[in-house]
Amino acid sequence: MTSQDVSHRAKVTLPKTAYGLIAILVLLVVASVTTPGFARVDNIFVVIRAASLTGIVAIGMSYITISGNLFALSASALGALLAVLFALLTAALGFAAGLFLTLGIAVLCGLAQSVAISLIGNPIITTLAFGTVFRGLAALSSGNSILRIESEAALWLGTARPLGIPTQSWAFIIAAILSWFIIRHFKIGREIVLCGANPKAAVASGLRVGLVTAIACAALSIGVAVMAIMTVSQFSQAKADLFMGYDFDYIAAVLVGGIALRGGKGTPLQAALGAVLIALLQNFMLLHGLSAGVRMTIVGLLVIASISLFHILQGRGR
Amino acid sequence: ESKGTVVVFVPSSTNPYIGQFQLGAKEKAAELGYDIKVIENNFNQSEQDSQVQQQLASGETVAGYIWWPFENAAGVGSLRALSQSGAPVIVSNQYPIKGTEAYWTAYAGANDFLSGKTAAEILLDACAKADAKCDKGAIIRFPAGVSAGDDRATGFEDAVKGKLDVIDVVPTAGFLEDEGYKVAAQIIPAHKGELTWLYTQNDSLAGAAAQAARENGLTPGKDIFIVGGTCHGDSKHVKSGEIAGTAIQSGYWEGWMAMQALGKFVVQGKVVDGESYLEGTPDAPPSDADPLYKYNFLPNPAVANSQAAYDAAKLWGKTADQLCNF
Amino acid sequence: MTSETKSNLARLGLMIAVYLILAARIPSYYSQPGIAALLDSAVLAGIIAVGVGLTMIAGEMDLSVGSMAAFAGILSIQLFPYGMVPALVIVVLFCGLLGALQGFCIYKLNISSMVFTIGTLIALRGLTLVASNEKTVLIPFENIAETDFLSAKFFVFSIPSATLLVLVLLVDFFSRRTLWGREIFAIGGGRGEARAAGVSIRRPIIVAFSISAALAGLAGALLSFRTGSASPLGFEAVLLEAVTACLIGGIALAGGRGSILGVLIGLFTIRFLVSGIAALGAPFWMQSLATGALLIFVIIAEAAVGYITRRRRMARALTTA
Amino acid sequence: MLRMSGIVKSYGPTRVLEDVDLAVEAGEVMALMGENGAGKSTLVKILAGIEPADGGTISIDGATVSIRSPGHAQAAGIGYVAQELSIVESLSVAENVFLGDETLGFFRSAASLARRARPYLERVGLDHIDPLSLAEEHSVAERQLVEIARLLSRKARIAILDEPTAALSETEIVRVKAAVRTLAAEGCAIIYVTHRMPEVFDLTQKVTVLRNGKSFPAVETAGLSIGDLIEAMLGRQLGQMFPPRAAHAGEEILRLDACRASGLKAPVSLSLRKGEILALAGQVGSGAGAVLRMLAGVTPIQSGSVTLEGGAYAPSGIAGSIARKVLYCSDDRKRDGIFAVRSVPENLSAPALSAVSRFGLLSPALEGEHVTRIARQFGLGERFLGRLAGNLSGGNQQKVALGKWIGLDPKILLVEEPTRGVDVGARSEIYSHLRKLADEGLSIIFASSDTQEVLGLADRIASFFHGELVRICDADDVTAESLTRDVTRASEAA
Ligand SMILES: Nc1ncnc2c1ncn2[C@@H]1O[C@H](COP(=O)(O)OP(=O)(O)OP(=O)(O)O)[C@@H](O)[C@H]1O
Ligand SMILES: Nc1ncnc2c1ncn2[C@@H]1O[C@H](COP(=O)(O)OP(=O)(O)OP(=O)(O)O)[C@@H](O)[C@H]1O
Ligand SMILES: [Mg+2]
Ligand SMILES: [Mg+2]
Repeated sequence: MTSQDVSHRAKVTLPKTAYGLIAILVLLVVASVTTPGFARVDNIFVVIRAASLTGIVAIGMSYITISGNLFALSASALGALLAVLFALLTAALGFAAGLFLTLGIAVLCGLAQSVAISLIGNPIITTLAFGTVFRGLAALSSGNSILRIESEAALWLGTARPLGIPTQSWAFIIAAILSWFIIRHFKIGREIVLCGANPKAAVASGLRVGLVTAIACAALSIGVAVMAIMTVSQFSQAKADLFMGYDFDYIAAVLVGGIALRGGKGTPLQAALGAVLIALLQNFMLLHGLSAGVRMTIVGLLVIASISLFHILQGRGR
Repeated sequence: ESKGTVVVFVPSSTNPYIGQFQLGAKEKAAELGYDIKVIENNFNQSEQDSQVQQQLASGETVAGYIWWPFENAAGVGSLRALSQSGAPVIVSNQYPIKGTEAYWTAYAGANDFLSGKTAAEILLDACAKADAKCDKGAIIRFPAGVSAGDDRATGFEDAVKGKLDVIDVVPTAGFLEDEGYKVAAQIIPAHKGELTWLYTQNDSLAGAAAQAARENGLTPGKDIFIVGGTCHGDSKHVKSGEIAGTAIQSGYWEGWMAMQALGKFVVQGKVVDGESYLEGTPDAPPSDADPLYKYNFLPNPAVANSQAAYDAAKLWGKTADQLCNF
Repeated sequence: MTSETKSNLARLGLMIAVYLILAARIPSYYSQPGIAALLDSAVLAGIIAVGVGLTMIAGEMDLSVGSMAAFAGILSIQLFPYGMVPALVIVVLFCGLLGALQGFCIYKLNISSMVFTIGTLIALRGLTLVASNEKTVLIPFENIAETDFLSAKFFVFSIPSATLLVLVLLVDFFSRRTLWGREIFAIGGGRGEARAAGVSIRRPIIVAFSISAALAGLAGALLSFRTGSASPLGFEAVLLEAVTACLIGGIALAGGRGSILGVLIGLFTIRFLVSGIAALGAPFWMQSLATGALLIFVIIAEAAVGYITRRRRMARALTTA
Repeated sequence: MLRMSGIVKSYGPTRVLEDVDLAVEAGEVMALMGENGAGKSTLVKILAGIEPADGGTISIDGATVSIRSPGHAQAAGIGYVAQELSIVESLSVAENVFLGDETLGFFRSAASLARRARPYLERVGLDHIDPLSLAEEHSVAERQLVEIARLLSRKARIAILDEPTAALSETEIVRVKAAVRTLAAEGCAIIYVTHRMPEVFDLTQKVTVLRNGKSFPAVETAGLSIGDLIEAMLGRQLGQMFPPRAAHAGEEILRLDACRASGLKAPVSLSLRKGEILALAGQVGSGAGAVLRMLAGVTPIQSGSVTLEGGAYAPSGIAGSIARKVLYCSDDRKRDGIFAVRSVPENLSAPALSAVSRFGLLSPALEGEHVTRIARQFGLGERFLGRLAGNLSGGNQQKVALGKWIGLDPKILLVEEPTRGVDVGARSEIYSHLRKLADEGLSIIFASSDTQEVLGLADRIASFFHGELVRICDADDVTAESLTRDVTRASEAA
């Protein structure tokens, strides 16, 4: 599916995360000079909060990408299903049970997809099909009504601000650091990277490719579950049409973060940075009162520009 | 004995409001003795257009159509095709576009201009009651390109002209809490000390905005007045007074009255020109014997923002709780 | 019989089975106007699927078609005062040009088109919103009758559905019997191999993307004229339907394999299914579940058949070795 | 006729070609030789328009031409057979013959292409093939011959063949040679890249040697000896290519009793002792590789039994064989031997992740130790450790592909084509490393179609033909002739 020739030219040595940071810095400077109220510390927290939930899913998505499985198109639908199930389970069994069962179901959904991906060999088609099924199941199990929960613990999870920082941002920061650490320092992380770099060589080296796909799918599912649970908790309710049309947001974050779609390269931190970068730009445009159309155009151009830039910097153009 | 089939075109029951609409239409149809068939398109106008084609091609004789276009203006072509079949067409939910009067029998449903106006009244009322000075504020809108959002904004702006200062009209990404929160959480801190009110077009967005306001140290109902104007889902923000108030916009009754309008037309055989705001009586639903007007509007009775007011609110024999929490 | 013919026959069988199962419960599936309506319902996704299918054969994928169609829709309605045919021609040419530009960037950057077109998908949608002033644009109602001829039926065909069928035949011929078409297959089947053999990479990529964009533009313009209006938010769901049609129709995601006629088969398979379930009055999630299940069924069947043929080939290689 | 002069080319900071000259006359076959990574393929790719040159001129018949794309090259009359297969599997054989040929007109039908392709297919001995069948239905060797047919169809004035025979067996090589001779006889100028010495002396009139990106003036083949040639390529004399054999071998470690697997037509029985190097000699498709794949758990053992150190051995999949310390290195390192986009250390520790981690966490200290040990054992210099594996030369890539297994303390190493596409210098290093490992007690089985390699490296030789084991002998009892006879029994029978 990729159009690159397999060529190995000299790489620019600066880590790609550095470009993300530089881009964020440049945008910050430009924005703070031109936008009153932008450079305030609390606005930075606002931006991180805005990036949090998308970012958490993007971090999960980066596992899929790095493991060589391109991307999944089922994240938003799975989010709706998990939100509905979390609400149902919490209403019936209480918050703790709801939380753990939802995470468990998320992992199961991830595993089911990974088995299908391993059998069929194509993550995009597989998740496309699973996405329609998940959305259907979400509608079915919600009975087309708004599901409300009443749980102090859930409300805390959704609205508390330990040390003045929203739980969502905490979750985002922890997820980013944790998943970076896993990819970098865990054995399974190395396996994910290697399987993405060359699945056939991974098999020949006795690496557990099936397990890697399963972990990657589970990581995405857990990210999606966190997003779903936090959203439901924040507003104490769930609906089957949650997160409609969000899939490209997650993928855009991964791409803006500069993770190569071919797999085997990049870290989840880049996806997190990508999400922050997009949120930063959105915030900047929102504060400038740009219309929705203009905002969307600019985000699209940002995606194009950043992927092109990463690409050219690596000397892969023609 | 069935009096025939009524075909209802709606976006998708994945949206609970539309689920309620279907329920209302179904119950009224059963009462009137019609069969009902609901065709859903999952928020996709071209799909709905081809469903209309398919339906017309089936050659089925139907008692009438209820038409809820996903994209109001984009659905005009299909509306016209339905009208050419000869069966009565009741348009619902999406206020018909000027110039299309020939394509439909009657409109029976909510009035988004009215909804905006009611919201404005609730807001002005709340400001007056609290003796607070409301001037600058913002409208947090439905996604760009959604006509209901345009209509509500127009209704609201007309009603507050000269009284409030609208500084910002910001489209969200959607209709739901999380999408509203994302916008409100960025707008409110950026305009801190400046915003005195927010109109969010529905209560889902309003609840999210109230949360964002609180997180920014503003007390909704004191430092900032927030109104959504259509009760929807979570009533806790209304009952607690965080939202300045709400109005009952019932999907159930909208579907019900669309079906009633069709029944009226079949029985009465005529449409009276002009508009009719159906009376928002607490107990009895409007009679089937009332005349059918070209425009029949669902009442939007306002509900004050207290537990007591909420518990007392009723429309046509159903409580606010039944109508808003689905 | 080649394996490709066999697989196309199997797909045809699947399509007929879906048709018959639903026809048993929906009388209009047998009637002339019913079939005409089914054909009509396939126009949008069909025209777009032909273009997307071509990019998939080239080993790429144009994700921007939905936004492109919406953009074309707005543009064509805005150009309506100049006459429908000129508007259509201008829009299709303009979209084709945009597509060629997109193809050129993808070639020049040597970048994955799925990455690149996610960017253009977002940017074009934004541009569409800007161009439409974030409002649905309409043909004046006094002129709406001028577009009636697009809905008129000749036997079971309308002008749009006839256009779809003609386009399928044309593009199928183009892809099978011309140098440029074969180049698209070649670079999809093996990019590096084709290049080493002297096949230009630039031309087929630009051709595939400009056809895909031009067809998306055509679909958007035709449909908008037929309904007399265009919404800046329209055509969002068409990409998934088009890609699903291609996949069910046997176009390999890896590129190089499949046929445009197969796309037509895949397209009608889902149209029969989705229209049928909607016509039965079932809620939306049933359509969703059924489409997902069909897609999973087809890909699993494909994987199984692929496995068996590989085994056979290996066995044959052993006996002839 | 063709003259390339002062050709310069860099990939990023690495200079691959500096000031290279090359000239070929019509009707002449010119061998282009050099170690792996000398820049041969890069040079011919520039000529074929695949890669742009950074400097230098190319002239044909005295006129300077500019070649910026494969299309330009074709227009200039240059035909090219790439080192890697350039056959599109999903297209028909006929289309592959005419792939990239724009002279046939805009409209084309499958039938007419097939008709036109047939004569060319016949010339390379593929008359039994249906031109309408898909390329993927044919063997690698047949596909390689289709490429030669393409070259013939181009009516090229200058033909480039980059290691065309690397994947072919003797009979097919004969056909390629015949085709090359015909082309030359027709007045075509031919550049022939190869690592196979016999072909050079058999086929070519001149040899141009590349070393470290620099070219040496062409010399007449007739006046050359193998020793001279090797010296020119390496810039030094190659002392002893093969290390001395083992003095003695230990007890039996592995035994196959009447084993069958996919790729084998008759049951195979053989045994292996500790510290022994066993060669499975055979041409492509002989079944030599099939035995290795069976032992590696890639293909299941269909019947018979395998005994490893006295216990039963029936690996289920590759992980099963790795668990028993029976390790397999395939013949296609790009495909499944290395992780091209990851660094050399990451490649070397890939199969040993468990050994270099504690409680699921990678230990940098353990990993570093592991990597340096292998690098030392396999002669991989410090400077390679910072690089991506894909940026190494073929020989070093092969060292990485082989070396990554050493860290696992293997009992048996299975190597398929240990030095395919590896230059003489690296080759001799790899041989001595393998021998050293064997002397330390490792048992090695390798499959190879290179007679010299089999004779030089192995203690014992099992020859294979058409999926059957022909015989097993001590290496001392085998000569080049007897081995060639064993592995090509068909030509005798026919
Ligand atoms: N696309 C590329 N990017 C970076 N370096 C490259 C690329 N292609 C080749 N190289 C490097 O250029 C050098 C010359 O490679 P080339 O393929 O020309 O060698 P060769 O003489 O053909 O070797 P072999 O005998 O293995 O085919 C090698 O060091 C190789 O690693
Ligand atoms: N990975 C594999 N799994 C199953 N069968 C295979 C595999 N690779 C090759 N085969 C089959 O085994 C047969 C012999 O394979 P191949 O042509 O590679 O010869 P070989 O035994 O490897 O000989 P050599 O490597 O010595 O040339 C072929 O018919 C092929 O279909
Ligand atoms: Mg080479
Ligand atoms: Mg082999």
